[in-house]
Order: sequence, then structure tokens, then C-alpha cells
Amino acid sequence: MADMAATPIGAVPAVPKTPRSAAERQEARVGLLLSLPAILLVFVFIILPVAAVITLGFTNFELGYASFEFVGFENYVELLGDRTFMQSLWNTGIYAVIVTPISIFMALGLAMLIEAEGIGRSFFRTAYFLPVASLLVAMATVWQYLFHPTIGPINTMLAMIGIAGPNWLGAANTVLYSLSIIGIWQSVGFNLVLFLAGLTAIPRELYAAAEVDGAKTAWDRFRLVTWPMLGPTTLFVTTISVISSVKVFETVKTLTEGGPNKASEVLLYTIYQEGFVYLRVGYASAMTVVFLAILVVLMFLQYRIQDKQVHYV
Amino acid sequence: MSQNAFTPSMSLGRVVRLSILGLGALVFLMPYIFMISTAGKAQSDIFTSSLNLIPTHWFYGENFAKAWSRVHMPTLLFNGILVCLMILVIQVVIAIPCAYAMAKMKFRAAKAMMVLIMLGLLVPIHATALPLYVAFDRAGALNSYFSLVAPFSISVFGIFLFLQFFRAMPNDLIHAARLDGMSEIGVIARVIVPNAWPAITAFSIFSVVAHWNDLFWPLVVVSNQAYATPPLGLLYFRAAEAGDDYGALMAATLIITSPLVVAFLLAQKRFVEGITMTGLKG
Amino acid sequence: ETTLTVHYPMPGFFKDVMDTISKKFMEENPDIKIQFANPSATYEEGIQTIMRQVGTSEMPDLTFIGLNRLRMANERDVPVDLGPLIAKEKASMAEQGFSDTILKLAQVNGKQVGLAFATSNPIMYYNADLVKAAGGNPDQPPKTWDEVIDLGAKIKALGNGVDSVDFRWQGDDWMFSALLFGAGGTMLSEDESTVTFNGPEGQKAMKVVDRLVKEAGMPVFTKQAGEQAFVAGKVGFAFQTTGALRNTIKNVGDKFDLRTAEIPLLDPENGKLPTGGNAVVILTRDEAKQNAAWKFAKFAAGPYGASVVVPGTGYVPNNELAATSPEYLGAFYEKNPLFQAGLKQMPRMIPWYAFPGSNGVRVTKTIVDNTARVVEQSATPEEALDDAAKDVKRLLPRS
Amino acid sequence: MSALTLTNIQKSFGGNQILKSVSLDAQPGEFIALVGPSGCGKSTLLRILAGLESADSGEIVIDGRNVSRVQAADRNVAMVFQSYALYPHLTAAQNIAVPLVMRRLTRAQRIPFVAPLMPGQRKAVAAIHRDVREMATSLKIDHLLDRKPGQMSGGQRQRVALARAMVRRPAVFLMDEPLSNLDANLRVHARGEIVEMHRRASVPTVYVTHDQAEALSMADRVAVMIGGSLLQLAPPQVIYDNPQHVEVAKFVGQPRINLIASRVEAKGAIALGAERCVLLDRALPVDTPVTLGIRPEFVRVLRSGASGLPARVERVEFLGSEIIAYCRLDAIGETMIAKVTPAEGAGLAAGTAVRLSTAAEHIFVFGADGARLAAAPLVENPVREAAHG
Amino acid sequence: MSALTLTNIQKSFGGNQILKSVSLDAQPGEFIALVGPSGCGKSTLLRILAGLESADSGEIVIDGRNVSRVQAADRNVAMVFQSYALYPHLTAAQNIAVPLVMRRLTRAQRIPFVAPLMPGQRKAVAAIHRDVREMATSLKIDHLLDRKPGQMSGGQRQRVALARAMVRRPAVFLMDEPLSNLDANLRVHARGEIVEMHRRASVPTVYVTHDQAEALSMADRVAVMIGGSLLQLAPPQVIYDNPQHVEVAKFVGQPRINLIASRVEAKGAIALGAERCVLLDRALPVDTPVTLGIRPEFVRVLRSGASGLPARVERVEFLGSEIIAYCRLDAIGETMIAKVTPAEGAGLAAGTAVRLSTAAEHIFVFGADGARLAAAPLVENPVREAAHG
Ligand SMILES: Nc1ncnc2c1ncn2[C@@H]1O[C@H](COP(=O)(O)OP(=O)(O)OP(=O)(O)O)[C@@H](O)[C@H]1O
Ligand SMILES: Nc1ncnc2c1ncn2[C@@H]1O[C@H](COP(=O)(O)OP(=O)(O)OP(=O)(O)O)[C@@H](O)[C@H]1O
Ligand SMILES: O=P(O)(O)OC[C@H](O)CO
Ligand SMILES: [Mg+2]
Ligand SMILES: [Mg+2]
Repeated sequence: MADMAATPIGAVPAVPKTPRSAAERQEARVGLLLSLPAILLVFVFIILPVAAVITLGFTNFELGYASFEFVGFENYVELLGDRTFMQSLWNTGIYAVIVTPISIFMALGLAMLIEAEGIGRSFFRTAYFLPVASLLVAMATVWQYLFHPTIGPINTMLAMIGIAGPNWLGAANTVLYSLSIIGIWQSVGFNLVLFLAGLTAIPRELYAAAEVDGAKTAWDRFRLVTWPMLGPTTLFVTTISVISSVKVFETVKTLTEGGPNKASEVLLYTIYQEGFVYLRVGYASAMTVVFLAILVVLMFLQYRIQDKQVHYV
Repeated sequence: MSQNAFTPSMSLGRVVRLSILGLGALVFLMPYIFMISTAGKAQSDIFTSSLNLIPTHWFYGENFAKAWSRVHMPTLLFNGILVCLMILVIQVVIAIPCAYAMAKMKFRAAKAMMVLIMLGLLVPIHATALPLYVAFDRAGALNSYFSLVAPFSISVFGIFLFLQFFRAMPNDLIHAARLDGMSEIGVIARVIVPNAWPAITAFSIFSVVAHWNDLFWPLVVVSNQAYATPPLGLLYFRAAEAGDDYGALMAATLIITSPLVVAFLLAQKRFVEGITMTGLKG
Repeated sequence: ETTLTVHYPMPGFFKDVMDTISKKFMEENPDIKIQFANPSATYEEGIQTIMRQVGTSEMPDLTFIGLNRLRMANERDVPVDLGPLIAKEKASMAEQGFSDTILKLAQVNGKQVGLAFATSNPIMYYNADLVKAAGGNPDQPPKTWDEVIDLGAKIKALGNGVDSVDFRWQGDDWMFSALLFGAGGTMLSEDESTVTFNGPEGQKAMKVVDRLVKEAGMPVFTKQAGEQAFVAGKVGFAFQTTGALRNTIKNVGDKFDLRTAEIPLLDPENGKLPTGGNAVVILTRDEAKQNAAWKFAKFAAGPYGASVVVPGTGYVPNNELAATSPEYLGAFYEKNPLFQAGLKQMPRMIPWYAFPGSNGVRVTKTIVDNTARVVEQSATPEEALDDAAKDVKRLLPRS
Repeated sequence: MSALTLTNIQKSFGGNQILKSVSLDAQPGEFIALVGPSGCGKSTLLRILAGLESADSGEIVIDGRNVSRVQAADRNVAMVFQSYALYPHLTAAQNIAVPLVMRRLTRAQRIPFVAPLMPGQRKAVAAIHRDVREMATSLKIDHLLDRKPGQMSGGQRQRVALARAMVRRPAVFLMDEPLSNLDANLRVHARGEIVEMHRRASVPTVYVTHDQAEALSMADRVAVMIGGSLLQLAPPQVIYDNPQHVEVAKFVGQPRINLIASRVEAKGAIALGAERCVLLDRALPVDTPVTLGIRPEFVRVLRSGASGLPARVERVEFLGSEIIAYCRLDAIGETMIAKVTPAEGAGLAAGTAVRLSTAAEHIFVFGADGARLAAAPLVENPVREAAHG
Repeated sequence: MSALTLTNIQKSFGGNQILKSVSLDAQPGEFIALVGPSGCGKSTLLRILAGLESADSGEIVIDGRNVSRVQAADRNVAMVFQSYALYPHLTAAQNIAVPLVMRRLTRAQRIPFVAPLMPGQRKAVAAIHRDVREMATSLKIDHLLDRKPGQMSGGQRQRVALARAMVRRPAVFLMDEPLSNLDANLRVHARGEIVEMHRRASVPTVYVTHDQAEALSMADRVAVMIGGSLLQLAPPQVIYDNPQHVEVAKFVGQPRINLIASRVEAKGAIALGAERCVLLDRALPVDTPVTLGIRPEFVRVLRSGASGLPARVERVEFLGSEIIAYCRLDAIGETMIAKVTPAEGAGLAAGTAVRLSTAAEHIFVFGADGARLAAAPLVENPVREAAHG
């Protein structure tokens, strides 16, 4: 059995083929076993409760009453004519449209400045991250004061340069923008850290190549290298940002309670209000279902659009 | 951005850059500056028409003493640490094997898992709080560490993060471990975890920050003060009708926030590394 | 030994009060132990916590419910009827200061659902320094809304970021009630079948809000913003609950000369005022516990409780004995003139109106939202009231 | 008895057949090099052998035991990976100890903190320490034992990986391009070390590489795999001097063998350029296309004279001890590569007109299917003389 | 006039002097290979040349213009990076177009969407398209123009990188180990392509590599850099046949040159083993330590006879067209490497006793500082005969 052990090309002996080898089945079994706890927990703490919410959406259940009835799509029909709900849908949209892009681009800009700067990196990183770690219950008070129309530092400073500051949280036409500012303040740090990580992963050689290729200004290099190379990071950041801005709740609850005159009603707050204050759990559940459906569609669209443009291999 | 070879050490660009960063940091820290300043003021000093950050009367002692005595701070901090730690440990212990299996093993459920994870990312706890509350009540589990921890035992975000990280780990390393005689659990415990510290740190920061500050869920499931978490404790300084006890509130906030800041400062280097290696990078 | 779990809202106000009362109570009743559940930040959060907990093992034995939410709680059959318990000791109840008027504050459709614990009425706070600067006499505070508006306009004219008035219309319909009841109006008709708050009294009431904005330049404050501006010395008059008095005093310190006075009434003769505050409600269905709970309820709502609540907060006594007896608060009022405004208004207090049906809370929200339109000047008082009436009509139970 | 036998191993990935019935055997202590171009399935075969991948069909027998259904951890094979796959968080000593720890200690004996209390643990651990140190000494890495992989150079890492694989005396030793991450000088050096180590351990070894120089210089037998099939398995000299397939000839040898298309003429004679030079043992129909293969070192470059194929130098590569001349044949326009000594090549430059010749016994003939055709120099024919020039 | 002149370039990184006053010049159209071991500063020098790094001192003149203070983007140098540094999000065509777009279009003409409205934009873009296609055709990558780098093989990427660098006809062409990511076969092939391309473009080129075979085969002149100093700059043959420094001799040549320690004897004679063989041109004090260098291809392996240094074969490597024998000298215990043809090496095996000899004219002598010492074969001496065997 020496040198001609090699079988001729193409000669395929008829060996019975095992359907899916034992080893593969073993691997599949172990894989499933390892993810089983996670699957179970997802089921118990996410799938089941969501199913319960969907079911409740078809009932007239109210907190405090022992029994409830199934009412079919009545809640959904009511939703269609609910001005508050429509208003809060609109407000949430506006809020997300403001907060998402600004917090992303601001974070990107800051990340690039920090990355370019040798000193104080960890200071800046911490300073901008701090809002992420803030306790909103307490911070609400602070923002309330900062935004105070007459004695607040912001308007006081504006007054010093001769500008009459707006009634930030008090007026219907500014309240959403003021909440957006807080939203941006809260999320920039989170995005910033993600971008910083993304930036460090860009190969230095690409910048060298860009310089040699004649990209003279920082802007040229940004367009040629930074922005496209950050694609996947941006996709991730956008996903997280959209989700979290659509989920805005705590600032509204603690600062404006949806007011004045519904000018800052947002989806999650409306749901909360219906479910926990008006105690109409059935109706709130129907709203929740709509809310989740919107999120799912948004995410699906976003991935469809962005994913292709972002991964280059 | 590559450092241009011809810029002297303190160029105009650098001055501009530093000023933007510094100014930005100041703006971002403004609420905190106000908070620190308020924590040192007497109640009547806080809302005045003049902007002074330095307290006229040095009230730090009083406010911190109040923050400390009005609520049982040690209990709050202990509960906060215990709950966050339990959540973190369970999340990591559950998420790592799952992410490992999804990243490195072939099995059919993996695709479906991915969809579940994306869905899981979208569902806020606010949406499912009520069914969960009812379930916990039926199980007689309200007012317990269990009820505070259980809903967060699964972190889809964590699975997502670890998944990206593990995908980047070389297959050969795992093959070598198998050849060396390790079981899959052995591979996870002896190879994956020791090399996933940056990712674990990154995830820990996100997880701890979120749960340390969470007010919503503890409010739902905890009525017994023995299980109160730090944000619940803060409620004692708030009066909806006519102004909070601001000085004490800020002092309490400082006490409660500082462990997080310290933790972040300690972990931030690994934190950034962690995300760098999770494939979220460019 | 019995252990009672007690839940209460707004710990910022009530923590110290509750601690003092429970300590004293346990001293007097060594066989009963009081333990507190986690308090809730607001009345709303308090009631939703209770609603959630009804029927669960977590339900506390006693709670404190905002007076305007008693009706809603009762509809869900949450509170224990205290009628039989009162009937048993009818005589001694009056002796302890629980007059019929006071018992009425916590009755729903004739059922005694609780005992009023802390009661309030709306008063006028003012900044004597600003009044003086604007040419007014701080010792002769305005008695009518016209005077308020007049002086307010002058204060506003002082400039330097000074505002005239902070009328606390946000949150609920309480302050609107103050104007409406003050004009002799009612929310609904006697039989609760028609909306009446848009009648002539209501129009007059809303007109005041409109004029405060138009003529006195009242800005659109959020609740906290108004509070902060007033204590900073930047607002001339603040109209809100007397319950906020203690905190306001603390927040003002010696920045300016804080004074209080009775709130102007559109109908000085027959005008009434809504009663704010909360009542202690027994939740436990356990007989043995109910007895202990009843003891505690009486103690908290009784003269001793009042003597702790009043100085600690600013609420008016919910107990006639406490108000008059030197043993309790007699001397206190003499030494603290700021607290007297609320006391003087006590005879005008009527229950804070609670709407029937399951949409009660939403009704109040509707009224607030429409008031907001007037304050923002995006609707005339008539429009706002009519819209509110229309909406409220829909929200009332169809009979 | 063979130490290792693979029989008819097949493997497909999603419809693509990557391994087409591969059979192979190794004698005890034999060193087999598995070579082939990138993507031909070498790693796949090795991974199937190790149990890291499962074959669709076929059988694997190690030391007389059929291990086809046995999982990787139980096969007692050791493997050195291209990337070394050292555990980055462990020191060299700990890395080397892993396979021993996993095999010799019970589960209880491995629990941190508690383990030392287990009976027999101390002794077992001491034995492991001893074996690790011994292994390290023999590979001259005992001074590195406390370093982590991040603190070692490529060559040092490679030695630690070897040590980890060797320390447990496996039944079969597999290496997947262990030298490809090293730089040229280090590679030559490491080659010697591996051969040396193999000689001492004398464990049957399958060594995957795509560097033919490595395969030729190290192996007892070389297996050439192309496109999922094993084309030839033979000692290095046989592979080089007697390739059985045109792909084998093409793959082995640097610079690459010259291949010239030709056709069978009358009586099985075949011409190179205009001159007939070899005669097939078994006559094929006239005009059957064939390919002639001539290794560059057998191409002689003549500056003058009339014999040989006329050509023009296109490019000359100086490599120090030798010179490679790329010459275009005037007649057929194909490039012939010649490898000559500096002395022979002195003065050659692009554009020089030359004549190329070779000895007919150095010409290989391959059929249209690539298989080698037996042939003999056309001795009786004057053409041969001419070719000698 | 030189096309490129570097004068006394110095560079330190945090106290470490990486470049110690390097000077170098290139004639128009010249191809200079810069070789040296890893970490010797090759890339640093290249980056300084490109303007990506600034020198601490020294001057750079390109085409008569002093560019020492000019930004990279304005130097008109092109560079091919080791990792190719292609923009992963752009297609091959777009990658190649970048340098043209950056140079030929104004800022306004580059704004997305608006650009087509700018005057002259269409024409400029069309010209760029044309140039890109032309370049691609000449490098045979026109079929890849629509692919992104992720969809290309290493060799294809490398050609795109070349095209990007070449397309704008730079004043100087810099390449930093462009072939090191390719596998052996592809590397040899790509070598030819680069040389070919260079010949056509005839732009002065500095080519960094640590592979001496590449340097010798491709360059007009080779610059050997060791530890931040340029030790020799000369044509390949000179570098190989006449190294001026022991490090140069060591770095160039595969297998590595044999170095044997020796001492100066009376009258400047030097012995190899027991036999004196060369005579220094300039006599040094007796006992001065020197090093003798003998290239493996000049070591002759004798199976019998009494002359030559007795040695024992330790290991034999078969490389197809040649055989490398590692032999340990009996007398001094050092290893000598011999490179012989298969015919000469037939029958050599580990353990064989042999005698090694060399012609004295192939012996280099280096002083203690590494510098080459001029020496001549000891002709009058019988030793030489003996050495000749
Ligand atoms: N898990 C897999 N799924 C699909 N195709 C695969 C998989 N693993 C390998 N292949 C394919 O099988 C073929 C053989 O791969 P293999 O890694 O065995 O090649 P190789 O000979 O080791 O090549 P190299 O020299 O580049 O390492 C390749 O075409 C590869 O793309
Ligand atoms: N930015 C830097 N900071 C500090 N040291 C550096 C820097 N760049 C290079 N060096 C050091 O300078 C020395 C020369 O580096 P260089 O990259 O020029 O080497 P090289 O010859 O190109 O090596 P290789 O063949 O490995 O690419 C190295 O020791 C390196 O560590
Ligand atoms: O604080 P109270 O109980 O007086 O409540 C009064 C109203 O809620 C004020 O809007
Ligand atoms: Mg491979
Ligand atoms: Mg380099």
C-alpha cells in the first residue's frame, strides 16, 4: 500500500450515506441544550407576557374589577377615534425624528474630536457618559430648574445677551423640543462610547492611503474613510437610538405629565396613563400592541434599507 | 483621524478642538454641577433669582446627614448592589452559553433564536409589566429579591453583544480546546469566559447602570421597604404637592450615583475595548 | 399581637408625620405593631398601587387615599365600610372631634369609606415685598379677584423677570373647583346627569383665569416652575393648597416676607371651597385586623394626628377638637399667623367633587387640558368650557 | 498494521463536494505531508481526522480502533493549528498542561480552591508539572513557561503549540500549516525542529502545508491533493522525479515546471518544437494532444550554436545562488523557464537570443486527462542528439 | 539629476532612534528595493518619504523640489500598502478613481447629487472613467471593476491597489511589502507583474520588503538596512557577491551564509579549521578575531579523501532541484550548510561522515565590527590546494 493509494479522480465508490451524521446531531443537541435556559426565559418573560398583552387587548379588563369580557376589536376601533392616542403618536414621531439623528451625529462628532485628542480622553468619555448613568427621578428636578422660564440659568444667561428665553417646558410649542434636549443629553454618551469603539477599529492605513491619494482636508478624509467605515456601528447605534427614543417615558412622566394640553403626550406615557391611572388595562393593552407593531415594522424597514449598504463583504 | 505630520503640538485646530470638547463637557455636566451645588445648600438658598453655584451657607453636612438618616441608606445600597449583582450574574450565566452556541455551533433553532432576540430588544418592560405582575402575585413572589431579579434574568441585549464578540473569536481556539479534551461547558468556562472579559465588562456597565437606576419595576413589585432599591429610597425626598426637599434629594442622588461613576471610571478602558471587539466596529 | 401594614402617598410630606404618629400609637397600643409599605410618590401612584394589590397578599391593611379618588376606589369596592364601626361608638366619635361635617368629607353616596386625615383648602400666598414695591399694602391683601388682577399687573410691571401670579391649575381640577365653588357653582347637576360647570358660575370662574393671563400677565408655569419662581421671590401671588405651606416657608427662608391670606371668592356670601387632602381607608377584610386598623385610623385622623399633621405640613385640622383645644393646636395658631388663612376658611369647605363612573380621572384631565388652553390663550373661556363640557358629557356614565 | 487508515472519506458542503473519496494510510512513526493548493480540502480532511468535522461517508481507523463515530476529545489525536490557537489567557506552562489536566484529573480534582483537598490531586498535579517542564526543556522553551502568548514571538508560540500537542503522546499528530505564520528565515529553522521532534517522538504525523518545499524536505511520504482528490502519495523524491499527474508536477517544484503542448505523431513519437524527442511506451492515436513537462533546472540555455529551440530572454531574475531566465520560444510563443547557476547565466539579459535544450530523459509526458504517460527517450533517433545540442 | 534624494534622514520615537541618518537617492525610472529584518525602520522611512510621518531632521527632494515640509496629499507620491488599504465600501473602479477624483475635481464637483450640475464636471468624470478603465485593462483587472474588495482574492486586491497607485502617474512610487500577504506561488507571479508594470511606467520606485529573494530578483539596486542604518546600496549581484558587511551577507542568501569564527594569524593569514586559506590585504594584529563567510552553494561535500574539514551530516533536506545538507564540523562543533544538486547529494543521510571544502576565493572575511575586510586567496600556500581537495 504505497504510492498508488490515491484513488482515481471521479471514481466514487458506493458507500451508504448516513443521513446527518451522529456527530452533527450531537452538536445540534448540545447547542440546543446550551441555549435552552435562554430560550425558556425568553419564553417566560417576553413571549408569554406579550401574548398576555395581546389577549388583554381584546378584553375590557379594568384594574380593580375582578372580571372582564372579551370585546373583540372594540378597543382597536376606539383607538382609531382616540385623539389623545393620535396626538401621542404624532408627538412620539416628532420626538424620535429630533432625538435620533441629533444624538447620533453629535455623538459621532464628539467621538471624532475625542479620538483625535490625545489628552483627557477618559475624562471626556466619563463626562459625556455620565448622563447615561443618571437617575431621572432626581435629574428631573434639575432640568426643571435649568429650564425655568424666569429664574432658570438657561434663560438667565439668554437674558444677559438680550434674548428673551422661551418657556421651555411650559409652552405647548416648545415643550417637545425641551424634552428632546433632555433626550439628547441622555443618549449622546451611550452613542459616543459606541462610536469611539468603532473609530478605534478603523485601520490607520486607510487614513494614510487617503492622504497619499490626495485627501487634503479632514472633511475629505471623513467622507472617504471614517463615515463609510463606521457603517455597521452607525447601523447599530441607529437601531438602539430609534428604539430608545420611541420608548421615551420617564422625562414626560416626571416633568410634564403629557402637558400642557397633550403637547407632550407620548406613546408610552399614554399607555401608562390609560393602564395605570385610568386603570383601563384592556384598552392600554391594545395600545401596547399597536406600539409594538410599529416598532417591529420600523426595525424591519431600517434593517432592510441599511444593512445592505453597510456590510462590505 | 490621522495626526497630520506637520502640526505643531498646540496648533489652532487643537485649541478649537479642546474648547469644543471642554464646552460640551461643561454643558453635559451642567445638571451635575447644579446637583453638587444644590446638595450643599440650605433649602431656602436653592431657588433664588441669582445664579450662584457656591452655597452661601455650607449645608453639605446637614443634607448628607438628612439623606443618610431619612432613609435607611445601607439597606438601599445593599439591596441595590445585591439586585444588580444577581441580575448581572444570572444574565451573564444565561447569555454566554446561548451566545456561544449561536456563534459557534450548528443547530437549527439558532435562526429562530435570532428573531426572538431582535423581538426581545423591542419589548419594553412597561409593556409587559402587568401580566408579569399578575404572574408574580399568583406565584406569591412579590416583595422578594426574586421578583426584582427574575424578569431581567434574560438579557437579549447581552446575548446580542456576546454573540458579536464570540463570532470574532477564532474557531481554532475552540477546536484546540475540544481536542484537548474539554466538554462544551469546559470550553465556555475555561476558554470563552477568560477571554471575554472586555465584553463582559462592557455588558456589565450597561446592565448595572440600567438596573441600578430602574424605578419602574421595583415600584411595581416591591411594597415592603426591606427590598427597596436606591431609586425607591429617593421617593422619600419627593413631595408632589409643593417642592421637594431639594438639598437632601440631591445629596441622596449623589450618594446613589457615585458607585456607578466609580465603577465606570474603573471599567471604562475595558469597556471600550469590549465594544471594539464585538463586531459593532467598522 | 397584630401587625398592620400601612401605605401612604407623598412621603416627602408625610414621612415624618407618619413616623411620629405610629410611634405614639404603638406606645399607647403595645399589642399593635405598625409597619409601613413603600410609600407612593403621588396620590395617583398610590391608588394604582392599591388597585393592583387588591386581592393579593401584598395589599396593605390601611392606606391613605386622595379625597377625590375615594369614589373611584369605592366603585371597585376597595374600602371597608366604616359605617357599622362608627355606629357602634356614635357618641364617643363626636367627643373625639369627628363631627358630621368632617365625617362627610370621606363619604361616597352616603357610605363612610374612610376618615379624613389631612384636609386642605386653597389659599393665597403672597410676596409682601413685591406687593409693597408695586404700591400695595401688604397688610391689606386683595379681597377680590379684581384687586388681585390689578395688583398683579402692577407687580408684573416691576419687570426684572418678576411675574404676577401663579395659579396652580395643573394636575387636577381642584383649583378650578376653587373658583367654581367660590362662585357658587357645581360640576354636575344634583342628579349627576348634566354638566353644569359651563354654566354662568363656571364662565365667571374661567374668566378669572383668562383675565389673570390677559390682564395680570400670568405665565404658563409647570407645577414645579411656579413653585420655584414663587419661592425665589419672583412671583407676587401664588394660589394653591395650604398643604404646601410648611415647605414653602422652608424654601423661602428669609429671602422675602412671605404672607398668606384667604383666597378671594367670586361669591363672597355663599362661595364654597373644595377640600383637598386624603383620608385613611381600611382595606383589610380580616376581622381581627379590622379592629386594630380602626383604632389606628381613629388615632391618625383624631386630634393627636391632626396636631402632628398641621404644624408639619400646613393642612388644616380635620378634627374639630384639635382645632380648638389648647391641648392640641390652639397655641400653635396664635404663634403662626401664616397658618391662619386656611383655618379661617374651614367653614366654607365642601367635599372635592368626584365624578361618577369609571372615567373620573379622565374627566379631571379634560378639565385641566382645557384650562391649559385658556392659560395658553389658545381658546376663549367659553370655547374651553364648552369643549370640556362636551367631552365630559361623553365620559360620564350613560344612564 | 497501519497506525492510521482513512478509507473513502467523502465530504460535501452545501452541495459542493469538497472531498471526493479520499483514502490514505500511515505506518507507525511515519511523517506524511499533505500538500495542495489553497481550497483543495486539506484542512477539511485534517479536521475530519481530528473529529472536528464529520465525514459524509468513509471510515477512520486509528491504532486498529474505528473512531469514525468517536468525538474529538476521545480520539487521542493532537493537532497544531495554523494560528497556533494558544489560550491567550494562560501562560505557556498552563497552555501545555491543559491536555494533561483534562485527561488525568477527575472533574472534582479540577474545581478551583477545593481541588487541592481531593485525594491524589497533589500527586497528579506534580506529575503534570514534571511532564510539562520536561516537554518544555526538550523544545528549549523552559525559559518561556511563565509568559503568556501575547508576550511571545511567532516562533516561540509555535513551539509552545507543538509542546501542547506533544505532551500527551497522542496516537496521531496533526499539523495544519503550522509554519505559515512565520517569516522566511524562521520557517527554515522551524522545519528542522519539527523534523527533529518527530524523530524523537515517532508518532505518525499528518502535516498539511501548501508549501511544496516544506513537504519535500520534511516528509517520509508526500500526499498531493488537488480539488478534493489525492493524486499521488509517495516519497518526496518519487513525487518530484516521477510525478504521476500533470497537476502534481505543476504543484511541486519551484520555479514551476515548464509545460508545453504537443501532439502524438506516428508510432507514438512526440516532438518538442520541431524535433521529435520521446517515444511513448504505449502508442496512442496520432494527433492525440499531450503535454510535455520539463523542470527548469533541466533546461539548458545556450548562447550560440544551431541546436536547441530558438528563444529570446524576456526577463532575468537574479536570486543570488541561481538565476532564473524567462525565455519566449520563437516558434510557439510560449515561455520556458530555465534555472541556471550565476556562472552559466552571466550576461543573460532581456532580449538576448538564446537556444534552449534539454536531455530527453528529463521530459515527462502527460495525457489529456493529466495522467502521466510512460515514455522513453527516442534513443535511436538523431533528434535526441540534437536536443542535447 | 536624481529623481529622488533623501539626505541624512533621522527619526526617533520616544527616545528610540529608529533611523540613524539615512541617505539614499534614486535615478529617474530606477527600482530600488529596501530590505532589512523586521523592525529595522523600513516602513518608517517610507512613511517619511510619503509625508505620512515627519522626520526629525534631514531633507527630501523629489524631482528637484524640496518637499520636506509638504503635506502628503501634495507630494505626488503614490504608495501601495502591505494590507493594500483599499476602501472596503468602494468598488475596484471607485477605489482606483479616488486619487484622480481628489486631484482633478474641485470640491464643488465632488458634492453628491449637486456635482453633475457643476461646469466641466461631466467631462472630468468621463476622463477619469477612461483612465481607470485603461489602467485596469493594462493590469488585467477590468473584469473586477464592479467588485468590492471583500469579494476579491488577495492577488486581485493587490492588483487593484497597484492600479490605484499607478493611475495618476506619480513622481515617486512607494510600496511597503505589497506581496507579503500573498501565498508563495502567487508571490512569484506577482513579482513578475510588478517588474513589468514598473518597466512600462518607468517611475522611480522604492520597494520595501523583508524577503531577500524579492529584492534580488526585482530591483535595479538593493538597499540593505539593518537597525536603522543603510549598510549597503548596490545592484543585486554586488550585494550578493560582494557584501560589505557581515549583516548584509547574513541577510541576503537562502539558505543563510555559513559564518565561522576565526583569528588573524601571522602575516594576516587566516585559517578555516586547521588550514590557512586567505590572506588579508592589510595585515591586522595577530589574534584579532574575524569571521569567515562561505555561501552554502560553494561548500563542496566530499564522501571520501583526506582533504577538507571532517564533518558529519546531521540532516538532509530534499528540495526537488537541490539538496541542503546540514553538517557538523568535527573540529569546532559548528554547523556548515551545503547546497548541492540531487546528483551530488544522492546517498547523503544523517550520520554520514563527510569532508567539506571550498574554494578560497569564495571566502569572505569580516572584522569584529562586521565590516568586510579585503582579502585574497592564499595562492602560494599548499593549504589552498588542500582546501580545494
Ligand atoms: N464550513 C464550511 N462551509 C462551507 N464550505 C466550506 C466550509 N469549510 C470549508 N469549506 C470550503 O471547502 C473548501 C476546502 O476548504 P479547506 O479549508 O479544506 O481548504 P484548504 O485546502 O485547507 O485550503 P488552505 O490551504 O487555503 O487552508 C473551500 O472551498 C472552502 O470554501
Ligand atoms: N508610531 C510609533 N511609535 C513608536 N514606535 C514606533 C512607531 N512606529 C514604528 N515604531 C518602531 O520603530 C521601529 C521600526 O518600525 P518600522 O515599522 O519602520 O519597521 P519595519 O522595518 O517596517 O518592520 P516590518 O518589516 O516588521 O514592517 C519598530 O521598532 C517600531 O516598533
Ligand atoms: O395636597 P392636597 O391634598 O391639598 O391636594 C390638593 C390638590 O391636589 C392640588 O392640586
Ligand atoms: Mg487550510
Ligand atoms: Mg513595515
